[in-house]
Amino acid sequence: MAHNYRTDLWVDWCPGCGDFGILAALQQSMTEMNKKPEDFAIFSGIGCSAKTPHYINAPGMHTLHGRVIPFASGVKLANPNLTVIADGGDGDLLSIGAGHFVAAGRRNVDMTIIIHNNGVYGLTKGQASPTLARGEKTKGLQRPNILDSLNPVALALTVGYTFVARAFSFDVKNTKDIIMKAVKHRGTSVIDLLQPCPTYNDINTKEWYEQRVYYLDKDPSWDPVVKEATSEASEQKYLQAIQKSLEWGDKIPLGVLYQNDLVPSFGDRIADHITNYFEVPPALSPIINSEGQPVARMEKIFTDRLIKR
Amino acid sequence: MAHNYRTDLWVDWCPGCGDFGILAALQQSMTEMNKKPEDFAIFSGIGCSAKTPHYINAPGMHTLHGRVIPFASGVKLANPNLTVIADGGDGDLLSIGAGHFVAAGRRNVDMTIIIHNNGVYGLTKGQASPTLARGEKTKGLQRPNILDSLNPVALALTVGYTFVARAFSFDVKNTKDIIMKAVKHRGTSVIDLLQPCPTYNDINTKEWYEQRVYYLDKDPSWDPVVKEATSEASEQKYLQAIQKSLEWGDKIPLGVLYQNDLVPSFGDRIADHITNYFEVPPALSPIINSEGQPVARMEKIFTDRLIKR
Amino acid sequence: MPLVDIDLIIGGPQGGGIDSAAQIVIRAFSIAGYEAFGIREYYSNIKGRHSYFHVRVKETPVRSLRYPVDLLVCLDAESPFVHMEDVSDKTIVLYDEDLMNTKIEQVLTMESETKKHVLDKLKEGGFGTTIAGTIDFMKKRGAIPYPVSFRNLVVGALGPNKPPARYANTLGASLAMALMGLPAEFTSRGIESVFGKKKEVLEDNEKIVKSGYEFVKSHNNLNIKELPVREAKERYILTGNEAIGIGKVIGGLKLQTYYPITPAADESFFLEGHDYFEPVMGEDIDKENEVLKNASVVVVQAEDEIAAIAMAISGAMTGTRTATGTSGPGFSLMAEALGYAGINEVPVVVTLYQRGGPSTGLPTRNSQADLMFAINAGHGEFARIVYSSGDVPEAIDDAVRVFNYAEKFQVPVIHILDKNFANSFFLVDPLDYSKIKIERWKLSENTENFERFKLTEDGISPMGMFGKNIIWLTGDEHSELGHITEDPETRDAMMVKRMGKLNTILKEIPEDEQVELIGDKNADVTLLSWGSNTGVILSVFEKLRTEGVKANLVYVKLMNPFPSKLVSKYLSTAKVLIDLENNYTAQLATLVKQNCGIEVKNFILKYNGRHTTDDEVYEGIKRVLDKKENRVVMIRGA
Amino acid sequence: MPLVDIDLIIGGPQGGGIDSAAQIVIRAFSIAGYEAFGIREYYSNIKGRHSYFHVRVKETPVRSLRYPVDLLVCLDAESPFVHMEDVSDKTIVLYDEDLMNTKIEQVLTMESETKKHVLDKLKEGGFGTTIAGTIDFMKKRGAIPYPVSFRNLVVGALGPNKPPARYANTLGASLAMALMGLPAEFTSRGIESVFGKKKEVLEDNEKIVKSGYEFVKSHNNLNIKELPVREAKERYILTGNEAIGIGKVIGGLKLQTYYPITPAADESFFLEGHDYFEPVMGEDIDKENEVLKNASVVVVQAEDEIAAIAMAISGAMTGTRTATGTSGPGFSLMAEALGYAGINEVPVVVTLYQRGGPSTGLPTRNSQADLMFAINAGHGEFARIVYSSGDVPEAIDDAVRVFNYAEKFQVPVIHILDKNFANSFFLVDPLDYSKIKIERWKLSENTENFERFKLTEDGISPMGMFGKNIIWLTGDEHSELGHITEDPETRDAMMVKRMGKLNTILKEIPEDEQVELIGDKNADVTLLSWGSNTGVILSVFEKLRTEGVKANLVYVKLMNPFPSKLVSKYLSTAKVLIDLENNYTAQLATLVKQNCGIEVKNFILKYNGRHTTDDEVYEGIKRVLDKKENRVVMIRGA
Ligand SMILES: Cc1ncc(C[n+]2csc(CCOP(=O)(O)OP(=O)(O)O)c2C)c(N)n1
Ligand SMILES: Cc1ncc(C[n+]2csc(CCOP(=O)(O)OP(=O)(O)O)c2C)c(N)n1
Ligand code: SF4
Ligand code: SF4
Ligand SMILES: [Mg+2]
Ligand SMILES: [Mg+2]
Repeated sequence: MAHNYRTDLWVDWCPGCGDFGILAALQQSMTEMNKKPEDFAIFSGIGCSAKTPHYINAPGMHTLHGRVIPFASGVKLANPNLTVIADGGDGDLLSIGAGHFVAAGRRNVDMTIIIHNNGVYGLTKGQASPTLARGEKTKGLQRPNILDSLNPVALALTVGYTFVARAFSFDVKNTKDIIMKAVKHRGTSVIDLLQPCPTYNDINTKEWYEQRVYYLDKDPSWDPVVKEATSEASEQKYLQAIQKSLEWGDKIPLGVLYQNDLVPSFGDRIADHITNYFEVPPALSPIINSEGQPVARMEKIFTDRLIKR
Repeated sequence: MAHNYRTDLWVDWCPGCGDFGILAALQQSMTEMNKKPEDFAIFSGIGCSAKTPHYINAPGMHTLHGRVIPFASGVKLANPNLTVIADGGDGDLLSIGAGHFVAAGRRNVDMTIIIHNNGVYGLTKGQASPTLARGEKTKGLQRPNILDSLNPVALALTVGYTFVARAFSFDVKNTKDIIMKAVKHRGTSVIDLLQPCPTYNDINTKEWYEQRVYYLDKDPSWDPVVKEATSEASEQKYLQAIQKSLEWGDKIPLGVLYQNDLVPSFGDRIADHITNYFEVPPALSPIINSEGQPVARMEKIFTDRLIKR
Repeated sequence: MPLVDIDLIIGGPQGGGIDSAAQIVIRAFSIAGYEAFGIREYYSNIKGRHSYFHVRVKETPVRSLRYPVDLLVCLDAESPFVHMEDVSDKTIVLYDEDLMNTKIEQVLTMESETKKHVLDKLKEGGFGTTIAGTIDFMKKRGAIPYPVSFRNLVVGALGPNKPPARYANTLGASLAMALMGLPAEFTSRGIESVFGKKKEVLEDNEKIVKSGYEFVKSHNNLNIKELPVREAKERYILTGNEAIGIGKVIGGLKLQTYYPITPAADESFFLEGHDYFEPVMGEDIDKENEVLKNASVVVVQAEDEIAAIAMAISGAMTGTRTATGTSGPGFSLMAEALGYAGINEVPVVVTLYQRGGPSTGLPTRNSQADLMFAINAGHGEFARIVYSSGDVPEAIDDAVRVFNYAEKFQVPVIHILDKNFANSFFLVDPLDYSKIKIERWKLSENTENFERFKLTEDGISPMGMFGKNIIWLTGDEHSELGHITEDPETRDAMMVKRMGKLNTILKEIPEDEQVELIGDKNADVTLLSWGSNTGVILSVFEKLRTEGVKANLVYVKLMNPFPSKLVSKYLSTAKVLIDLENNYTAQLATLVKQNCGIEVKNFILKYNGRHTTDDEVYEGIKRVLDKKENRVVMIRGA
Repeated sequence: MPLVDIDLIIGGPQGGGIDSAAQIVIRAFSIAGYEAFGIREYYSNIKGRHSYFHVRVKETPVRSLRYPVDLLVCLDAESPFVHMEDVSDKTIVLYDEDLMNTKIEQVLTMESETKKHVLDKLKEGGFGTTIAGTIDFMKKRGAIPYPVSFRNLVVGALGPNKPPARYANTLGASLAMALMGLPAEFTSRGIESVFGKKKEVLEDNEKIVKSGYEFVKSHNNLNIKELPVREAKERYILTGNEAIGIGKVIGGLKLQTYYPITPAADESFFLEGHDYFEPVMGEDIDKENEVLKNASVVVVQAEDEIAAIAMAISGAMTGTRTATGTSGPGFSLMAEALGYAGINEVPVVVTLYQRGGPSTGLPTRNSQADLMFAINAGHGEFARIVYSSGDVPEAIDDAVRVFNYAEKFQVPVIHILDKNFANSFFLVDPLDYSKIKIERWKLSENTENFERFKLTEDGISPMGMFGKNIIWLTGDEHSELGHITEDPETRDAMMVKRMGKLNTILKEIPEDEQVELIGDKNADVTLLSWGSNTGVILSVFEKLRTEGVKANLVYVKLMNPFPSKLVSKYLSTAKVLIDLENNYTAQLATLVKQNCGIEVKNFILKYNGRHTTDDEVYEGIKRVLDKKENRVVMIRGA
């Protein structure tokens, strides 16, 4: 039987939590990817969503609040052979971690970021997260939210993510498909994953979303993929996606909003200079010879610091 | 004679630095605003640009790298009567401080942010800043920049800034005018201030910009101002501005790209709940009575914690 | 011996209303004229994992807890397993008989490590691995099982349409109170005090109370005596979080910034719920400006802790009393800005609630392991005050004090607290305002070239403010005006000025605000401690005294600058000196050694994250005194 | 007495090529067979403010500097003012005669505080307040003015079309070298060694050298003797930054992350310039995989320091040797992640270059004030190593060692250095690789349920890696598998496991890698110190010995866990014990008191940000010994 990527821990999310669907979709996609568990590295920040790696039977790193992106990037940089997926809460990625979220767009490390978008800070008991609209008063709040909401899709597009999609956690099958596409993309892919939090967010509920979501690819004319490595081509798709990202009301689009496979990933950029970066990545470079001595030699590397007689 | 807002310190920027123009424009705008020096609070982060407050004869705070926005916000929150201007480097605001830059869009505190956009980290000797395009190799770099550039205008628009403009530091007069408009705007205004760094950025030089910049308001049909408090109205102007923000090549637009005066500032939002916030802001609230005792009284405030007999 | 001294634990699933149950108990007893104290223990989880409330009720003031408990109320299947060692002779164990046959494997919420430990103990004693087995286990220890069908009782009271689980907490509380002998009337009033006067809620709960009391009456094989009703006073029920919030407001807080984190954020949430109020002012101010009556506290949720402290720091430079509150991870992020406040001599208060570390650690559990970090946080050297509080009544005063210190000495103050304190429930009397003083900086003339950093004898310069003076601040070394300078002589002078304030602080803060020597001057054993353990230690002292052992406590509040002379004086006469803290490395003892050169040789430590109790402190002291153990690790608590 | 022992200062505007001038001097002397050492001092500014290089040349190894200097080369108008006290009898003061009448007020680059101090001194002595006045001031101290018209010389050499300012540095260096008596040939070779063989540059500079030497020849009123040429070896000229970079690469660094900050970032820039190389490997590996020859170092500029350390930590969990480098402000931001590395037992190296604090402080100046912070950074308690290096040859070895420690003990290591070290230029011999060992974790089988945090006797678990094992990491307290647990017994066991490693570390690291006792066993005076002051102290010891005073140095390298026993042993026999550090609070002495219970009573401290020199250390020791002063503050340096 295929590896089902489940651990035997009790999943301690509230009944009805949207995170269950994300977990299932992730596990299914990993199974379908047909890799060894050791080929994966699953990351998370801190929050309800951040417990995800513990529930997945593959190498996992539950990191610090807001820091999931740099932690995930570090492993990928050191070992580009691994398939890296980073799960973050919306507070985690878009509030305390927003700086890294922005920086990731500039790097385009080949990995997938999943935003568990529930509109609240789950694990600290329901404060507004950056995706909650101003004026809304969810259960945990003393009064209506005073901050404007961020549009994660528009933000991701604007800071340079090369693959931007949206999914809905209660549609496990389609979510799984979107995850597979995102992981396949070479570069940083991000999924705005709508994840109802029945405990604290009584506005953006499962039902609320179910009445609104639709899949973009139902419309055959929808084409989010950049076909040419020109700024015109990417800008046109960017503007199309930005426009789509504003659709948030009676209708909420799901699916791939933007995809540009023509931007070199960070690894590719490193390999431009360090040409064998992929063959001998940092994690696989020998540093010690058979005598226990270092393999690197000052005389070969730092010649410009030598004062010749 | 009007206050000229100059201190008697030697301005220690390199000859030809674009920061001189920004300083002059700031000083002139402050003079024209006709306020008392004490009505201002000028902030900066860390970098070459961050020395600005010391050169302005008005209350100033040279803060920490990346943190100019929260420091500036804190003073405005405590004393909304002050006119707050925050100067930051592009590294400061868009790399280490990008998280705060994003958050500021959600708050809309009534203040003005000036991005000293020079494409480099000046004070640490010329590394690429987030606005330098990928593939470009400025003087200070060992090899071409490996990171994609951020578009500060598009970013500001996308995270909710209610006033977004661009100016060019060598055009002091127009820059001054734009600063005045930005300061007048009630809410967070941001100016992407193109600031050549002759020492480290030999690509985006004064001459390079001079050949490209033009003012949007030369075209009488250009109208960046949102007229109605509807999402359609603001979205239309947002999309227009985003599209304009992509113009970066032979032509670089200057002036106001987006302005929405209809979004309540953070202070206004606080005053929705604390109705006399502007009349008795934190800094002006009495906390002590004539006997040296506190004025706040537990029995009046925390009644819900009282167990009645 | 007091007539009444009851310890009880109410355990149930997180999100199952354990909190309210405990509040009902405490409020009901308060209304009946008793004293009570409680602590909440819970997982870092929103729903489902085991949480419990440990409460003690006495006629005399109480601020500690003990094991074994007198009453164990099990509202879920996990409670009997994890608390089975918390009972002994005569402990009444109230549990749901419908769950009797639940096997330990079926208790999904339980962590596998805990399961293993419980299983080992059950098997070792030859007990079954179901709840029935745990009941046997407890019976063997002398406990008295008290089975109830929660379902039957709720259905009996409210009919079949109300979900029994929702009423488990009030039912549990009612049964508990009935078993303790509190007249039903007080239980009802306790419930009303907690839930307010919403009609439907009250009616339902009234029925629950009734059915609980009736059940106990009809199953009274325990010979329960009704407790006497005592004279009651108006009391506030406050947690540590709330006490700090109240103290801050009274002390003049006007801007609180925070980023959510357990266990600090409850203070800010509490403030958000009480941010708009009418202060009482001297007549003259009242007349002068009517509008001032409505001054309020602005509470801001920032994007992260760095922003929170940055806002608080700059806000303070407008002359506003500002503060931020956080716990370990957030405090770690504040290290850089703290140094900025230090070099700029900014009067800002950082309230630091310690929780189990390192890193995310045990986010909802207790610890006192951030002391050395608080004192040393931030690169470079600058003056700061680190001040500790241990219980609620003290904390209200201290929250005012730390603002006074911050402003008088113009230094950042870290008010260091811990999770046990934050999540303790205390009953406190109304305040005596005549004892509370607000002290601020000396005001100064606004001169042409205002020297915010004027070099003065005591290191304290005129306070300059945004909106009032032309001042400059910079994180760089600076001149008296506040401009950057790298001039070596100025640098040296500024270092001396800033660091010299540490002496000024030690000189000016009254001794009894620095360290307290509590108990017999001429003691057989001296405890050295800080923070939330005081109550427990003093409670144990009472017991020791009955045994003829005289004890005293050197209770340190000012942690930095360290009151070396005073502490040395107090410690120098100690016969047997024991350091008691909730950490691994005995950080206060480290400070004592570092500052006083006195080496503490005996330690009673606890770092499993659970609250310290009388029994283990007593046992610890005995092991040091009698068995000459020098490092006792306390391990109680589920 | 050595024949040659020359101290010189070359001062000029930042951006004016002071660096190259100093490099020319050092390289030229090295080629001529001499030893040299230098330190760079500069403002936090890009262009215009005063910077200078202090260099010493000897025949024997040199690693310290002294005042007064023998030669002061003033390339700008500020130099004569700020260095006028750095001279004495026979100091040659080379300056631009065209600036003679420049008034101090006209020197815009000078900070007003410094101006004031200089003015006071000039006026006090009755001197004019122009450069001419400073020359008089220096003459009074016995200095020999050596006026030159830079403009005339450059124009004379290169014609009127080349900007004189651009050649001030090579001209200054040439004149200096001529005045020191170094044959012109070596100056030329020094210039070639610095600027490379670009034809135009070489030709111009050759003319400059010539005109410099000719000028000195024609103005030789100083009776200059030509220095003998000595036998030269191949040497590397390395700064501290570079030595660390080289040590890391040799030690197997494969991923370095950083965010730019002075004075740390020069290391990363250096690595970026040397990131692609061919290692030399054992024959077998060579054959196995030809491509491995081109292994390289990936250097990543992160968006901030938090990202930098996060990447380094996670990267280390792939089995890669990773490191990040930073200074105070960046290190403050890393406090939280450090705790994460601690609880997850991650072998990551953080290179911490101390600079003047607190806060932004003196960003380009020296300090040793982050020691207590490095040891205590991060909330909660966890095992870490803090290791110090003081000079370049040592640093290369130590950079390898710290990786070994990190991996063997699975702890984060903070390699603590300072700005003086970072910006010193040393001449070092080629390495002896047979003395360099790389030690890693014990490899372990990949089992089904891989217990990354297995409880073991010595606290060290099998190292699990991404890409190889199924492991989990979390900042929460965790089970042996790495899953979150709040089980109290597991918590206690994990605390013991992690903290217990501190003992393992003290046991396994060889004593001489922990602390060195240098000098006479039976000394009259014992110095306690660390970091970049070693060279100065040992140099002063030579002088003291000539005076019959025997001294020794307890040089501490392992700062955490603190080698208490060893240090106690070394200190216990001290007759007069003096702590010497570059901070205000004597942090190493604090550590000694805290850990050894030994109170140091005498201090020689410096915190003005400038490098420590022989003369002031000598004077400090004398003041302690002879005048019984117990706190001497060193204040030298412009
Ligand atoms: C530095 C830091 N600050 C604050 C916290 C407290 N904290 C834990 S979870 C959380 C918010 C979680 O919200 P989100 O990221 O949206 O995740 P969710 O729980 O909604 O999945 C916070 C603020 C922390 N662990 N670390
Ligand atoms: C936390 C922290 N990290 C790094 C630095 C070092 N630093 C000083 S200035 C600077 C960059 C400045 O670049 P930018 O913000 O673009 O300003 P500019 O100098 O170009 O005006 C950095 C990284 C610092 N001071 N603090
Ligand atoms: S609080 Fe919300 S996000 Fe967290 S587990 Fe419960 S339902 Fe899910
Ligand atoms: S380095 Fe660049 S930004 Fe900085 S002062 Fe010089 S020219 Fe201006
Ligand atoms: Mg969330
Ligand atoms: Mg810049």
